[in-house]
Amino acid sequence: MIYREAGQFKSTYASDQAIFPIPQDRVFVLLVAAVALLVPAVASEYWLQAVLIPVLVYAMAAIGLDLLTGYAGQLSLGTGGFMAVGAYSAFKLTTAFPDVNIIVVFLASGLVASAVGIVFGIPSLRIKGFYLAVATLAAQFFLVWLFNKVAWFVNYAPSGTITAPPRSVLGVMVTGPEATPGARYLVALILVAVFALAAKNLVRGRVGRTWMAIRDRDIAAEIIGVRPLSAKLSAFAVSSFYCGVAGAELVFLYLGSAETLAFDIQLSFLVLFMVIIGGLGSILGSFLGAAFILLLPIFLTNAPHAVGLKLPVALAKQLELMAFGALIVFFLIVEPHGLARLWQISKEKLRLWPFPH
Amino acid sequence: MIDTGRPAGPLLAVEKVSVVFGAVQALTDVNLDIRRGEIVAIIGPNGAGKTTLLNVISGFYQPTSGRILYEGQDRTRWKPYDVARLGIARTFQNVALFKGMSVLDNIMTGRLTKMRGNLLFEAVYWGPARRQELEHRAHVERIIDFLEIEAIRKTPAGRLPYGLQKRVELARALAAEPTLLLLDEPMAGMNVEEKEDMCRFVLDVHDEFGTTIALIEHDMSVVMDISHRVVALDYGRKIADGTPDEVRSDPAVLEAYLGVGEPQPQARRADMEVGPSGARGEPQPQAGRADVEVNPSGARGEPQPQARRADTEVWPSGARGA
Amino acid sequence: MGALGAVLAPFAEMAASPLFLAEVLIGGVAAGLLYALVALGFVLIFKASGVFNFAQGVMVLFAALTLVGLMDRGVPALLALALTIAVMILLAFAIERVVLRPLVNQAPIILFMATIGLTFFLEGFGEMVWGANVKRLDVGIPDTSFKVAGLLVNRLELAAALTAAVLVTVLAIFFQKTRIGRALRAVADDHEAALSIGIPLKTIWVVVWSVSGLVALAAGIMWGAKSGVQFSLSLIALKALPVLILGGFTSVPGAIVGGIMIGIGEKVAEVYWGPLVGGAIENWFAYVMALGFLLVRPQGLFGERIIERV
Amino acid sequence: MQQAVSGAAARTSRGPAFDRAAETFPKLVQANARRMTDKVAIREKGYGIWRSWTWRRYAEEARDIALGLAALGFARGDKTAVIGDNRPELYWAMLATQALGGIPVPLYQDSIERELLYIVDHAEARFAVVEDQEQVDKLLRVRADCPRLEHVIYKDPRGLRHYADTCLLSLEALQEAGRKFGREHPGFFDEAVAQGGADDVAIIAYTSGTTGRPKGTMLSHRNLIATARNAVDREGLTASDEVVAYLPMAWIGDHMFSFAQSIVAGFATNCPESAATVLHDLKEIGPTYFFAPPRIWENILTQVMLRIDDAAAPKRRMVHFFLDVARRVERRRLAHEPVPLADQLLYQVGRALVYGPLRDNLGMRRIRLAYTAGEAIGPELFEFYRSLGINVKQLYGMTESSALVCIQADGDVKLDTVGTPLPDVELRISEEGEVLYRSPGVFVGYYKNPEATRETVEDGWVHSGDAGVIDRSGHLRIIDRARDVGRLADGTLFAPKYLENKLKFSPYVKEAVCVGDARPFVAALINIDLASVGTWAERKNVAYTSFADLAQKPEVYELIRQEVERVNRSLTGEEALRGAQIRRFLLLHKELDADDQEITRTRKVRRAFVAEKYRALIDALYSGRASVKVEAQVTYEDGRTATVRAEVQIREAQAFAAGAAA
Repeated sequence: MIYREAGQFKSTYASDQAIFPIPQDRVFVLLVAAVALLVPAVASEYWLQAVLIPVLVYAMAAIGLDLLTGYAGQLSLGTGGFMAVGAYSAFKLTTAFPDVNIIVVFLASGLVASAVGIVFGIPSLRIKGFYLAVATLAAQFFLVWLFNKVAWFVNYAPSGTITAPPRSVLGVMVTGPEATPGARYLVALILVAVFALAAKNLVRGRVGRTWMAIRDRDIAAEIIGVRPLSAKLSAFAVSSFYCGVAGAELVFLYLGSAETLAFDIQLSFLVLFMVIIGGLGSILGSFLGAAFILLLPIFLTNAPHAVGLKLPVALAKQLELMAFGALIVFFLIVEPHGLARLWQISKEKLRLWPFPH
Repeated sequence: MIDTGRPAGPLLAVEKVSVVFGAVQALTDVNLDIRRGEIVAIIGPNGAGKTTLLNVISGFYQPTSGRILYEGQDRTRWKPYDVARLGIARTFQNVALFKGMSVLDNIMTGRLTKMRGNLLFEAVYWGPARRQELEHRAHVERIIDFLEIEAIRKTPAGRLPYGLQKRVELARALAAEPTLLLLDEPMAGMNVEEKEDMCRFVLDVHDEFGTTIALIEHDMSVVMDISHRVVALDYGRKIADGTPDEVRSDPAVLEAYLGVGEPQPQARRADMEVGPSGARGEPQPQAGRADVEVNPSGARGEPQPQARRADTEVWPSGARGA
Repeated sequence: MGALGAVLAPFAEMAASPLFLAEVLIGGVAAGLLYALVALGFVLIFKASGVFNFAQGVMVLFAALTLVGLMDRGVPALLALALTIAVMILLAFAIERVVLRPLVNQAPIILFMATIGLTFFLEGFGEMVWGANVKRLDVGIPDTSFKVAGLLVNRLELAAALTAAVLVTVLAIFFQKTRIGRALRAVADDHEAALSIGIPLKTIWVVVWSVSGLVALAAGIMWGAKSGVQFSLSLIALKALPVLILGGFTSVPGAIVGGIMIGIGEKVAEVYWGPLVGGAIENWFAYVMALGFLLVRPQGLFGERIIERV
Repeated sequence: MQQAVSGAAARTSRGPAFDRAAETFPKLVQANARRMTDKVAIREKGYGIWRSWTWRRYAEEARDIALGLAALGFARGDKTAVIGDNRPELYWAMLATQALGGIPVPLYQDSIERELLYIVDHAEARFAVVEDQEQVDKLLRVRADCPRLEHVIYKDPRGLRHYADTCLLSLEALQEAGRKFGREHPGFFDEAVAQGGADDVAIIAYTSGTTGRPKGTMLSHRNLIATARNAVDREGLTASDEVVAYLPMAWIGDHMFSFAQSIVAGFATNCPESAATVLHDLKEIGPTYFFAPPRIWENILTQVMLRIDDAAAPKRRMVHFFLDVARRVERRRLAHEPVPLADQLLYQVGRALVYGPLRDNLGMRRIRLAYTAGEAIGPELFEFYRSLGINVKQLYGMTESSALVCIQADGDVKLDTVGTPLPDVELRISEEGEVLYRSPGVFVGYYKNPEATRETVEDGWVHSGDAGVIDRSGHLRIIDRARDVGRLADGTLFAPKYLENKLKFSPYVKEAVCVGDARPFVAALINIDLASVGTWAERKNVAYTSFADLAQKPEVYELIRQEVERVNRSLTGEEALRGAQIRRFLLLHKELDADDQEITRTRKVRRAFVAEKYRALIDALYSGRASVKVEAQVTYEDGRTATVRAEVQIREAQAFAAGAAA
């Protein structure tokens, strides 16, 4: 309905293959970007800290998992482990080299996670599907156990926690207790925007097609010339990089400090939920999924208050858990292809309006 | 025939290849030369080992014994992805498109062996990575034009009707600019018009690119029309090899298809029409070869996949735009 | 040399004290049988419906909670057991109706996620109805040991092992001999073939989920008797997962043998090598063990050679 | 009623001064290449993207082709057959031929060999420039019977690699030879172009002809340029307009819009990627200038309605509501009546919700100017598009008049007229009621057929063969083909095409043939639309096996009966035609098909042929019988034929008295 596409013709392959080939979409994206940049000026500290920052951080992790599971078809339950690698690497690196820019530290932590991801991706050459999913649990449990057991990772802190030291970018404090939520938000925003773009570039190009080929028809892919080794391991590497950066961000930009419990299996499931609810194989879906999964509990917690219901804390907690589970099932039934599909359908509807298809 | 000025000798030589799956002898001492520039048809009843032969050639199965030479080089143990880089492309009996991708992306995937990877450049979509995307798109568009699938280039492959899927699969194989093209029943399940189109495309490919083609086909009229040479398999053995006319009248072939001189199992599909329809023989009610009867799916020699433990598909097959 | 020595030292230890080793092994087998029981629950459901039921663990917890809850409220043990069985069957019906049927023909990963959703729901529901605190489950068998031929054997573990063994046998017979059992096997290989037997898929699903519920109940009783009925029970599902890699998602014997192997391996590693790395390795050791095994034998325990078709 | 009317004298102020007597298309293109060097002249979608050629490139490409033809020995007066889909290269080939003083003869690309043979032979074409293997194959098969055909030049080499025939040459090779020839003969081309004069024949357009053999209409450069220029001036076309070339190149309309007017005004012509992608490409280009015969407008409307009917009920109702509003508003506008404020407001809402998006989806958002012609358009159909805000206008013309005679001026649009004469056009109605015209666009004559020329042109006045009237405001109104207009036995005026067009506005009616001349009442043979009736049947759970089966379902008869009665009811408001309502009808058991010569390739019903072929059915319609048995020869796609026997039902339809209109 909003779209006006008559007369939009492409005369180069570059414009035909653009991420947003329709001008209206480009305008929309620019508007969203502008709004996102202006948010810290208006949003309350609570919103930044409790909603926006985690959404951005988790979106980063979700993109990582989506590249692996949604695009390359390798189901992983080890996200929490890979995120832990990123977080602990960042902690070790920045405490060892305090002068190195924290952004560089984040990226380096991503690379460490990437290497670990390759190692734990090796079983994918032998096994597929749920077998692989279970195998990735090995990464989850082993890595968390490792960080828990080896005191070196926490610089022998007796509490066993890692704490984000104060670091600044361009003179603005972005981590540590003095960093404002606004500053942390902007760092997370820029990081996730840049990496979402990179992810989009990857999936629309050669490597993305390699991954999807393996996902859709691994045998045909191999006969076409896809090397399963490089296709799968590159997916694990790239995915783990994103998860690693997300893990570092989780501690440095969101939580401030964390122990291994923050990276347990629940985190893996949470991110997987985001990817599924958001829509497998969609970068946009990762954002939508992260927002949905994070906002749902907030909504459930506040819903009884909103209608004036006073519940005992324990009961509220249990009801929340039940509602969360039930809503997940409900959502999967209603739209198994996720929010991205809903978005896509609405967009198609708008483009084709008033035709239904 | 196309004279490529290459050394003499067959493009591909299959020498005494046997394939054994457990207790099943799928191929037995099969010899096959595929000469440069020819169109070879491989025929045979269901389960004769035709697809197994293609699978061996494309490196998907390893022969139990025997050798495979490509341009005179032994490549018996090569992996499929390395075979692809040699210039051998193929299509599949049951279309094996990437259903989650658009037609364009499917065909682009076919050009993987011609592309170079650099994750960093690809992530920023810049420099050589961007250039290569655009160049290969231009090439792919030529194939789209060649196979007349302009109208569906952005359609998700999974949403296409079967006949078009087969055409897209051919396009994907062509994208690799193969020297040798293997087609596994390219016309199966098509209506008359689609078959005619496909025949024309196969011949055009041969004419236009000088591609050597080996195809499995059941429709004898097609085989007679387009192939220079016909190879017949039965029970994993080669039973005939010659011009279409020679093979058509070969007694062993007639017997394999029609069971002439021997009771014919009904389970066996006599879907090859040989000569005038009167030559088809009377229906034979007696029970025939037991091994065919007990296996209703008709696949003899190639065992059905076992309940495969490592093959649990987990992701939706639907199209996912991003 | 020192590190290698440390790694090899436990072998000397084993040789030095065979009796202790035997005790460890028996403990391993006992734990392994319990793993096998949980793994069986997975296998049943996966075999019949292709669903990777992550809620198996929470079903163990839920079954045990229900039983204990009923007994705490003064319901006689046998009646409580019968009621719990009824609850588990009811649960199977509810799951089929509310979760599985609307999701039929969806991708396995979607069903998998739905069972995780189910996990959240049952956890909340169980705690809401029966409370969140640890409960003792008294099955009348003391958690004490006796000596047989110099070996220290725990009565409770022995009982659990026996029960598990009996259950496994019963299930094996159920699969081999009964019509529905055969249908279940058929459905795993080919849905249409199963339909031609004349048993509706719906019924098959209810049956397997009920049976899995009962298996979960058995596991819950034994585990609960040993360490109390509490939230952590739901985590034993995670312990059963490596068993599945080892034994296969669809193999009943695989689940049993795999379970025992994992049980023994884990116990031995924990006892002999655990102290070297600071302990608590049982969380991940089973996985690493299963993966290592796969590298040697890619087709798993009872898998046949995989021939893929194009 | 008036008997004669003339268009204004053409203004001559526009454009640079040319020597009108020496004006030819090649010279105009040279001028364009100088004046609008980098303005896009033509686009083609190929390999997934739109490629464009500026006027300079346009001129150069045509020049290379011309020089290549010259290298092959092209002589002044030689003819070039041009066959293929709308492709820039084929337009250039026409221009190139003209540049050398030759005459292009465009042919329908779907012509069968017999048709091709007749025209190529009759036109004495020495050269043929064709698109691809398909056309080459056809030409090679008829070549033995066309001794004059010497060279066949093809654009697309695909599949032709191994053709050994020496007459074959690729266009690329031709252009290469042309460039070489040009280097060797500098000045040759300019000289050849300079020799051309305005009165040289610019094209021989063969009319498909509803009767008899095709006739080759010779049009001079002056004919086409004068007509194009007059229309461009009056309609305000500029170089920034965009047109989509999708109708057959052999049809004079496409030649006028995509070639003549494009060159005269300088606007860009856009060639779709393939026949299958026309609608999609139309949307991408979003033309500002568009032409479609009623059939295509009708097909698009049918598609629109079917797609909207698939929408959920609330949306469907909403769309229909606003379409009704639009129709109401448009009717008032056409009648120059004030529109009530409420409707004006609703129309604005509808524009945002329905009309705008709909136009955009159809690729018609940017249309400033759209025409319909070829045959009369159903008033409902016409209203529909106009009500969406698309400036559709009717025009009248024919090959003999260089495509154009009358056009409805902007703001002066009526449902039932074809507008006022273009500048320099004189129009009058003969005693017999036939439309006659005289204009600078009037053709030179029929090629090698002076007799037919004499029959058609009298003192410069062309007999159009159409029956019409000129109304008080000077608009021409066409009633029917002059020879088809008849009277019922009781003397009531009967205009079959008028009725048929009303019937065909129904999405369920694909074709209709009405009979009634010298009969007691009007009867109709109706050809249902398989797609829409099929969809309707599926919705109603009516099972059917074939077209013939579907057509004979009682439910379908009932459906069509309502449509027939709708037409009857609408006739009650027309004083002259009220008496000619349809009393009996039947549904044909097979589709009217160009291969069976029942309709022309431009999809006009061959009335006489149909009347003869279905004589038994027509007799039955007047015999009072309730059904009639037929045998039909059916040709399958693979060429096999079979005889199908069917029993065709006949139904009555109710007629209405004056004032019964709903």
